[in-house]
Amino acid sequence: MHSLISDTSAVKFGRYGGLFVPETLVPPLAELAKAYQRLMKCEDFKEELNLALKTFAGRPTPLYYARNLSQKLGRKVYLKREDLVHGGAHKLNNTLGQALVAKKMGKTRLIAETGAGQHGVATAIVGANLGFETQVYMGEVDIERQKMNVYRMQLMGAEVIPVRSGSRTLKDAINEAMRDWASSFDHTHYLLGTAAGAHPFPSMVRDFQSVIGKEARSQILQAEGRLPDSITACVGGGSNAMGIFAPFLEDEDVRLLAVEAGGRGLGKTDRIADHGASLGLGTDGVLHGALTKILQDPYGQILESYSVAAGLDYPGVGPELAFLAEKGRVLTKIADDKTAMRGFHALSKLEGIIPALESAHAVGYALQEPEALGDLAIINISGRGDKDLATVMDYENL
Amino acid sequence: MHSLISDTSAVKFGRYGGLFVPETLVPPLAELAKAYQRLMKCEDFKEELNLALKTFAGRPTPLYYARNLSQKLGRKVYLKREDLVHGGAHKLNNTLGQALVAKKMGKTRLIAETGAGQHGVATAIVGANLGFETQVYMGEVDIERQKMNVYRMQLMGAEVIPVRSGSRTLKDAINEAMRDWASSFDHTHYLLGTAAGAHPFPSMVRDFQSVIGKEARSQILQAEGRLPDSITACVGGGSNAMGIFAPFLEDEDVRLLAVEAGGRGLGKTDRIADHGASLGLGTDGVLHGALTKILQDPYGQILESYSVAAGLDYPGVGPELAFLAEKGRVLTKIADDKTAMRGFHALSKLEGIIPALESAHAVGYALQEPEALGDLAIINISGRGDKDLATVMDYENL
Amino acid sequence: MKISEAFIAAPLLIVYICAGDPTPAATPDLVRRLAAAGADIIELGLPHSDPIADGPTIQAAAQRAIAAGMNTDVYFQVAAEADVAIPKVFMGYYNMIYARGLDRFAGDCARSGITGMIVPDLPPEEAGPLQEACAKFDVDLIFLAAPNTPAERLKMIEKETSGFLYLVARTGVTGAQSDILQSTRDLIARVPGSKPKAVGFGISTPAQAAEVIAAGADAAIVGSVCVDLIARGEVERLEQLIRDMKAAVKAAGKSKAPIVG
Amino acid sequence: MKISEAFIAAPLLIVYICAGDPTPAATPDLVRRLAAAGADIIELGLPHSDPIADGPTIQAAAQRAIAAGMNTDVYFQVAAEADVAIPKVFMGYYNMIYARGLDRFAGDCARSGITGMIVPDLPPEEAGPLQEACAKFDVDLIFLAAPNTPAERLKMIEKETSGFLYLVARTGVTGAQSDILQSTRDLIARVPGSKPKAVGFGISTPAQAAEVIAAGADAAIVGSVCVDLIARGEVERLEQLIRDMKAAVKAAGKSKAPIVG
Ligand SMILES: Cc1ncc(COP(=O)(O)O)c(C=O)c1O
Ligand SMILES: Cc1ncc(COP(=O)(O)O)c(C=O)c1O
Repeated sequence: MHSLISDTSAVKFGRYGGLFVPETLVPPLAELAKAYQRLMKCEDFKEELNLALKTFAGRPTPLYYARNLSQKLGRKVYLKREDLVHGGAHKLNNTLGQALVAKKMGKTRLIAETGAGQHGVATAIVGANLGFETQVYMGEVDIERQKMNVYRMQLMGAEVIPVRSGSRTLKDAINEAMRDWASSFDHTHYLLGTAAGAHPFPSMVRDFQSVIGKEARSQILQAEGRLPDSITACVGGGSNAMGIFAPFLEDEDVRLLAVEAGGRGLGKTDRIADHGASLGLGTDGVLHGALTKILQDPYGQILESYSVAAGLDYPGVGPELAFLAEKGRVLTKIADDKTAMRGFHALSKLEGIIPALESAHAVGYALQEPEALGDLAIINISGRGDKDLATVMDYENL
Repeated sequence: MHSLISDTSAVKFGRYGGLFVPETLVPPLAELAKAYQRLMKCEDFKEELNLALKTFAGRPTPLYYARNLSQKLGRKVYLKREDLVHGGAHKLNNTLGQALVAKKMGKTRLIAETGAGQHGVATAIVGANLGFETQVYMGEVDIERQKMNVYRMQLMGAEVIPVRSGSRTLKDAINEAMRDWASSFDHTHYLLGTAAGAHPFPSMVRDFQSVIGKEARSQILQAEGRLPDSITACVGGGSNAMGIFAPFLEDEDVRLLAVEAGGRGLGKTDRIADHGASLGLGTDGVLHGALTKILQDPYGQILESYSVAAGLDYPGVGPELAFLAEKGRVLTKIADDKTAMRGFHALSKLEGIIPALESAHAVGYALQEPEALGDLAIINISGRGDKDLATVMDYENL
Repeated sequence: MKISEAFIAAPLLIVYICAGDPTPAATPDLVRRLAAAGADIIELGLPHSDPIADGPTIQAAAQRAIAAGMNTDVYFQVAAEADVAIPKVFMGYYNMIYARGLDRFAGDCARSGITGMIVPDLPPEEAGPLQEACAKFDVDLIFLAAPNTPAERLKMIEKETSGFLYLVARTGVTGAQSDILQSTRDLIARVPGSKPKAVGFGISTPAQAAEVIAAGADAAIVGSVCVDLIARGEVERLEQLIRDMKAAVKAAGKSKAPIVG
Repeated sequence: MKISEAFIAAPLLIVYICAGDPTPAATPDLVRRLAAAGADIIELGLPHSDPIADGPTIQAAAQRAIAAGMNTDVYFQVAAEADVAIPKVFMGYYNMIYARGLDRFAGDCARSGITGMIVPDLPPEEAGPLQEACAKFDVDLIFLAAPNTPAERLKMIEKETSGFLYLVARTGVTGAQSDILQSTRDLIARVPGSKPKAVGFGISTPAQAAEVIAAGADAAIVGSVCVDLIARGEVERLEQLIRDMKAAVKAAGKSKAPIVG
């Protein structure tokens, strides 16, 4: 079969991944994959990206020895400080990389989906910085609950387009962005925000995010002279987790803990799951272009997910994580809303670091099952919590 | 005359500075000055501070070549990215330094004043991280307009104490903190947030903040092979300005531009100035322990100041800046609310960096008088604008 | 009826509706009325929660149908009940098929009289397993090609498709549009091989249908406009539209030699 | 009257009020009534916007006075009008003096019958210029010492002060408190030299006044409680309090030899 995708081995992770998209999207995805593979071998491109990561995004981010948290957990805990990245989360690592690729491909417009607004903000940042026209699809419901992030995007010149279809949240924003791209690809890059979706997104996003893990690896070696016993990261679509896990995949002794959103409980109704734990509780299916673990009803209709952390509120997950979880290389864990809140407060009080509610899931899990971390642990603090203050206030007034 | 202050040369900058405080505060200030001078010579202390600056605060911050802004201004402009420091502003450089000093002095409690809440947040951060009991004085009026920062402090375990005296803003919060310290000094450190106040605060805060200028100096030399023609910084009390200026003071060819808040105009009524330009429009007087430039009525009553940027809304300024401005080494400039708003929007749209409204004054000035910058300029972006979104929305709905 | 049999009478008019919209009970009768009005093939859409290839009209129909109780079990009941003499073709997203199991799904198609499947999010690269399942039950798996499909790939798709080749009239999603683009004509002209070519996405008037036939297509596919008229309860106007389009297609076909599929 | 003359009759009662509270017009008469009730020295506070050494009671008085029109010009008029036979002492913050000019301020003091100045935010280190100005107009510049003032420094302050030495009864700000601390007694005992010692900050009852005198002080200073009574309009109760305190001071003084300043 003649396919546009040359490096077909990279398309799948075991049975997961792939390219389940309308025909119209196959050529742009193939073009993207090719450009990306070419550029990643190009020294000039890598240098340009590294300069931007360093002087614009603020990399490397520190690996911080959390003295008080360590004491509380009875083991050494380091925090990878993605909360210090420009924009407030790891998201910029990926948007910078993709936007530079898009620039080299001659695209003049960026589109993106966003839920909580973090990826939208990170896209608006690179859009402004690199001179793209930028439009961000965002569910009407999310626009209502994330006004400040909407305003941030607008301040940076991005247009936020309300999505009124489906559940009017992240999943539908992705649908809408894919629909846009199906007719705009010749001048537009679709800047997907997580390590999910059709090839080459899962590989590309993982690669751009793996700067997290590369830094963490050399930082922990420098600080401790050895690799950690465990790395804990929260999982929405999987970009911060894959970013920090990837450079440790071969190190079989490093336990990789992927913490998903347990939401308000593990139940579900006809249309809505009470959580976002697609890796742990989902089943095989196709969503947004990839075969992966998803939350669905017995007929294959996608369920709405739920989490107090908007960034974990997604009924799918990246295919590589699905593969690694099935292989047992990545261990799937769940932290519910309450556990996340505990993590949120604990890190704020103990260390003076207010984590994003997403990252707070990783911290909450660590507080709940410290033994799982081993003696020397890294927790990925994927973002800062400023965006979540109103949410936490609301949650606690309930 | 036998004085507790041994190094009296450091107490004054020309005729400015000094120690105009109640007798009760003289011994604790002297103790602080001594401890500080001793510690700054101690390698262990410096190492501990540097480690915290690196792994906790996220230093060094980048010096970023702002391509689009440069193009717009017709000259090379670099931005010093203090917006990337943990907490969102340069304030942490100082609070980390002082809190470590306090720790070594055996203090167990921190008190601080705050206006917009940035210094309060930076104090709460170090309070949590280093295990202090922390109380932050904040004017009732400011508490009302900065709810999110109040909540951030509380999340990190600090108590925010409403100040109901005077104008119920920053100036009164400082008064209240000084009153507290007058009876609590034996276990409490007063963590002043800017390079103002009585000796040793102006020198100590400058020294802790001068990491900004030291980094910027070696960064610009590395990037451009020469020193800049100018450095522009906003001035509230003067800590970010002194921090970036100090390492360049001997470099006579580097123009140092101090941008103050022009507020809604340069007028004043009986009790209230319409601006915060104490350096440019103030007169000699004593406020909060130092002789400096202040805004006052003919009898010496302190005026309330005004700026859309809460961090510049202060009727005094650090004594060293008063001295340097009088000597002509620092040039005093004014950007009003509108100019700051222009700077705020321009940097957001051009570079994808939303600056603090304080920093936006420096940017706005640069847009207004680009020739003053020379061919190669550094602008200090003292903080990020997330805290200001509601303010800007309000301002623009007027 | 097998699709190939229908194409003996090409040019054809293919009509899409969303099963279950407005209610599952209404669908069989609708199918019969459309067949009676002149539809040569019926595409029966299985509604999905996340129809990424569809525009607002069909998305809305899917939401209504799901709310009205449509699911895969009901779909096959309804399809079976819609006993018409023309081919019935399944149209729907891969996850619905995957969730039921490929063999079971293809078997259910065959049992309910469906002789072809269109899966808009399943390019040939990913279609191997479903091709096998379809082969077992003698169901055609119809692939899509688009204006931006390059030549080599177009050849591959034409080779892989069975029943007919679905030419997407434009990049983007389903939905009515005002004119037939040059790129559509180019696409029709570019297709190698001899399989029947049906053009869809954006055809909503008799003139447009005639235009694609005149340009060399063997069938015109009409969808969103039908869904729209059903949503407004204007079934009689829909029947009239189908009659008009059928006439236009036939007239346009007079100028060409018929193709035997 | 010079302060030193008053101290011939030590132990003394020194009474603080805030000039202009409740109104500037009321102040001269208040001063007279306090003198009549037994005050040996009047401290007349000049209200400041930012009184960092003062607690809530005196802060509030200052705000009321400023709102009522008190300023430095009015202050000296009022002070001059308050023609009493006891010493009047200025109390206020350095910036108010600095703004007027040191010489002019000291001259205005002298002209309005003020013979001493207490400037709570002016330690001896910063006081050189004002000492010079005061010397020109024969006005005493009174320094403060506190419980946390170390021995060497206490010696220096005692040497620098003129008129008397103001001993701050406790660390912290002005305001009534419930008992006289051991540290106050220690401070009184620690002071070297022979200048009169007056204890202030927190004295509000006759018993407390007597206590500091018994502990060796030459004067007790009462402030916040007076301000408080004035704020409540209870001037007669204030007069009674002054009478009672004066009696307590005198009684406590019987047990000691008088000090000649
Ligand atoms: C701070 C933060 N962490 C984590 C996530 C989850 O995404 P991912 O799993 O791709 O890292 C998000 C998504 O918005 C986020 O904002
Ligand atoms: C971001 C930022 N910049 C500047 C200032 C002004 O203070 P300074 O003049 O001490 O730098 C503040 C004060 O809160 C601030 O938050």
